[in-house]
Amino acid sequence: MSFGRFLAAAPPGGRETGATDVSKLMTMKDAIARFVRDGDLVVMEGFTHLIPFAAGHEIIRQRKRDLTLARLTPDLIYDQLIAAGCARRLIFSWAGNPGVGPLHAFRRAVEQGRPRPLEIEEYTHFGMVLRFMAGASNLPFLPTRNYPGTDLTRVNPGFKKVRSPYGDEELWCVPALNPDVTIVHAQRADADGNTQVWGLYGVQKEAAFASRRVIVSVEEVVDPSVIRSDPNRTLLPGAIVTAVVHEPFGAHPSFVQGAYDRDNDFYVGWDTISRDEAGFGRYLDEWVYGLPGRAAYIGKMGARFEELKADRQMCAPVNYGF
Amino acid sequence: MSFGRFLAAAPPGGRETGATDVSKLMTMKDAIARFVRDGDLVVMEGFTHLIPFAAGHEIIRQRKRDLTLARLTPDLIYDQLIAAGCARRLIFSWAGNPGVGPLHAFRRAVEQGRPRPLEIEEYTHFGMVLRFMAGASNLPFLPTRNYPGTDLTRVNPGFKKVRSPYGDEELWCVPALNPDVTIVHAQRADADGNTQVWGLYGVQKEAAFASRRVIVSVEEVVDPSVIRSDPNRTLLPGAIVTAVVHEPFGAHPSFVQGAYDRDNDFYVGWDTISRDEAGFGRYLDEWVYGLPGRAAYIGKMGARFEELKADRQMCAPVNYGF
Amino acid sequence: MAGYTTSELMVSRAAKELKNGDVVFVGIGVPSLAVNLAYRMHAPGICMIYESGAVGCVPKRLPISIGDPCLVTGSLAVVPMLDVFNLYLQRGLIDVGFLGGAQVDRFGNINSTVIGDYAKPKVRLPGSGGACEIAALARRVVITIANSKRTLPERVDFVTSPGYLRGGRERESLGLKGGPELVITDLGAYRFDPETREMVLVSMHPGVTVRKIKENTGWDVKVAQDLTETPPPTPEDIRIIREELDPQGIFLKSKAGS
Amino acid sequence: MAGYTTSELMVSRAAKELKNGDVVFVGIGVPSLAVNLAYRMHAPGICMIYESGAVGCVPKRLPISIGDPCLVTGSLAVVPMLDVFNLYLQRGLIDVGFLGGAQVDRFGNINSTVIGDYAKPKVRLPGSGGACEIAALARRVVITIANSKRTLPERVDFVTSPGYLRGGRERESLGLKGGPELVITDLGAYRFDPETREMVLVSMHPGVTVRKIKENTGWDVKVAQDLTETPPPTPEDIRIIREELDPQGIFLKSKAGS
Repeated sequence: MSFGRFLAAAPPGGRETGATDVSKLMTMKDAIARFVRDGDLVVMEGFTHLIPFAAGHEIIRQRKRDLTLARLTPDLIYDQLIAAGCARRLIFSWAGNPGVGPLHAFRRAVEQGRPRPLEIEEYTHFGMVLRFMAGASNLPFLPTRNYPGTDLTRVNPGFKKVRSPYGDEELWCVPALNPDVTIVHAQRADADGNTQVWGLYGVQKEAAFASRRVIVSVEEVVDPSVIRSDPNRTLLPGAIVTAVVHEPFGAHPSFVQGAYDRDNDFYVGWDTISRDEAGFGRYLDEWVYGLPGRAAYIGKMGARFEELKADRQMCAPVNYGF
Repeated sequence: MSFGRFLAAAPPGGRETGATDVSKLMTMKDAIARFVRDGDLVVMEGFTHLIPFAAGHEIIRQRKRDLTLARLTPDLIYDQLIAAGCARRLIFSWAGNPGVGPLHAFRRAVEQGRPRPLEIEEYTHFGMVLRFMAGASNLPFLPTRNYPGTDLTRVNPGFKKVRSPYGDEELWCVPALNPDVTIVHAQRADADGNTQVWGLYGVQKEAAFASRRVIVSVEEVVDPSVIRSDPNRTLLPGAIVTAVVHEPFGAHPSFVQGAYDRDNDFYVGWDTISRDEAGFGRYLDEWVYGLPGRAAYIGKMGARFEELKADRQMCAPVNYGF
Repeated sequence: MAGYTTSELMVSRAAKELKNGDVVFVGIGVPSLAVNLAYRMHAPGICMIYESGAVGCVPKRLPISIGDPCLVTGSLAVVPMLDVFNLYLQRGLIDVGFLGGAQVDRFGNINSTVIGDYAKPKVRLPGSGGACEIAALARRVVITIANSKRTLPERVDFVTSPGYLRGGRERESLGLKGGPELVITDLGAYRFDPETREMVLVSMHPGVTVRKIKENTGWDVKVAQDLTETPPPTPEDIRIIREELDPQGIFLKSKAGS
Repeated sequence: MAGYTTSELMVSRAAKELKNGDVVFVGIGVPSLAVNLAYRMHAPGICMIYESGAVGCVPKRLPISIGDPCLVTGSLAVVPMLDVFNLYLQRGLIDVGFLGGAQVDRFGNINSTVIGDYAKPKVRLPGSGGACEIAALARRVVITIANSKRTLPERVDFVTSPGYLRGGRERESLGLKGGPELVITDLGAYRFDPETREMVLVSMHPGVTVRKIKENTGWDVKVAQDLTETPPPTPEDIRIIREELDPQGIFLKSKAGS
């Protein structure tokens, strides 16, 4: 059940998966080494929830370069990638430390070109969602009633108008976005990448379907029978997933509904850490370059993870019988 | 939590709900009497699954007239409405008795104008889904890569072309469809109409959001705490629901995942019943006009419902704690 | 004759067209039996998708409609129809779509809308359903239909689902990829000439003659130089169809299904 | 001063703007506190929606971001962001959206993108997020911002989120409905003239003078004939804010939030 054969050859909506007879289950190190390439258009999605930080750290560790990073909210994950010099270009809609303040590395790159200049391509949340949806639907664009009067359409030539063939209305459109690779974190998947998510959905489904390659990291790798017990819960079919990484706590400092809470102290503390390049460098040395992977990161965090663990509040189960 | 106030005034995408201080919970008789009007554009959705037959029978019983009926697969439910003389126009994409053969009342109306002529407006499944989605998104149209070469675009002026502002491509478009009333059946809802569905989703969500009024009939009315225990399961928010009807077995002869199986003998038998107008008339007299409502229908079916009851196959529950 | 029915032969032939790993848009009847046969024989990695939204189905009984509850129970995913069409079909994820119809013509165009004029039809058929988009957007299309002058006319009365239109490069020129690859009838199997895009007879079922084919086709159909006999279903094919897939003989007795 | 802070006054004033039954697009900080205060006081039928996809939230703690897990647990629905924007916001289901920004101008346009030139900004701000679409597509918009010549210039450096643009009928002529209805600052509250669409001071907070307002506004702001004093928060308002909504004083101590 792999689309590798034909999709590898189909630009720009193409899609690649690993060889069909090899397991998709691999380490984060292998997944990033094999499926994220210098110069790629990379999307790491998750709106507040399920942000794939472990994958972001591995990209930094492997010193990937010249990436175009796309994401609604660059958040700390892209701030770190920008500070580490991985990014050449950023496609986004809201660049801040949510609930705390600005993203300092982002601002240094845009305002001062440090550590390297960062090209920006700016939409809005709705615009980014529609760009992913257009890409996922193999359409060149999607229209919206949004955008009359905003200066965003003046500074970004990506916005274009279309006249409705059903009357005189003109609508603004956004162009499809088809990433080379999309990385998402989820509660659980089976070894083939059939992936289930609950809580906030964000735009992970649309970004993944729009993408040539998809890496999924999960809190738990489960038997297919767990997935099959609740098929409406499946967000991504294994058919579009290239690699599956078992990475518990892979979303810290963001959260995973039902597993662990957001580490808000980390978000608040980040404002100080990231305020100057030296502080940023020390963080990366200690927590990214200085560690081999997520397991070591968890060990180093120590008891903190215990404090973040979620309470138990189970849903009412439903009957799928016939 | 009602959109009634402003939406009643907003054509063509407007929306009406009942008075905000009156319960939405009512009998099918009241819901159809109050919210389905002669001449309305009515949608009763549910793709094979969850077809709102109890509501269809009540519309026949109340002798609503001049309806425009829209639905991907008219199925037996619209065949009955057509035979009963309720319909003036049909918007659809596949008119057959699934797995059995043709819809005889539909064919009589189209081929011979009996019991009255039926105007038809014909799309495809994808086109109907996009029409509802455009309506639900308050857009005049949506584009697709479908339709080059088909004669459907030649006979239906509803299809129009748009040139992509991102390159030279021309794409076919379908126009938004905004029903006066959409009726769906579901496994469960709370008294405010927060409605949960599992199994096949069809296009109920898109049709309901596109609609001015929404009637939901359910197998079970539950406490809001059941809905709130699994918010990802909610297909429709109470905010867009006008009326909630408790109507167990309201989808027979179609099925409800986890509750009862499709009554295939009925579908097969229908081919004989509906083959001539006399047979059809006898069916309507005995099972629709001759009964006051669904409870009587269930009583008359007798042991048949026991045979159709679903086996138990519960999903693995998930944790929503934090 | 020979221990198998024509329907079983068609199912067996269609199953052979499926590769392991194919993502298949499944219909009811011959397609459903063919996909399930392939899944049990040579293609355990096949992924069944139904336009009703069920993905990765493992039906425990023969589905009696494309929205049968047995397609949901134990499937890998159930998705809204909007996703089926946008994210799977239009995105290019469907390898094989099965289609039938009332008429198929010389260039693989399919009619399931009307016999006669659209405004005043002699026979009103069910219409496209999802057929038009499957024909337009799946990578390969396999067609099953009866072999007669009525069902295989030179030109369909109405193009519901585009094949190669009037042949040659016309389909491509309109931006459509893929197209019909194989037509299986009760008499033989046909493929499409890579240049002219015309249907060509490539195999005849056991006992059928070219003359019988020509008498039952609406134009002077071309015959492949390497014309073969359609291989009959193996005993194992027949056993699986009769004992596992359709023990009640529902589809193999009837002609219905969609 | 008088037993309440300016932030508490702003929260209380914003809460009064909400009607029972309103469907409100909630942000973090003042908007979140205001909606939760209204919900506990006079509007138990209010429906909170967050752009993260949580609908009908009943947060058990003060949400620290618009995607806080406490918004999910026990909510009525959680939907994809595509649905939030298409089916709720663009469809016209959102009564009230709260917005802030770095600058708000005379006609209610909001800048949260850059100070200075876009290509060479003096200060790069976070950008629109969902603000542009809320400003364009919600029925009513309530703005909260500090009152200074820097934050209330005559014309914003960049229109991130459209208000009445250059006033008069310009917003309408572009097909946009709704628009900003109320601006709440640390000094007073403003509404928009129905003809010119210019911001007009309608109430001053206790102790504030017209002169202070004029000294801290970037243009010669008009004053309503029936100018009033903003009603201070009631003791019950203050109790709820301090004891129930923000017991740790997270937002009322800081200026952050989005």
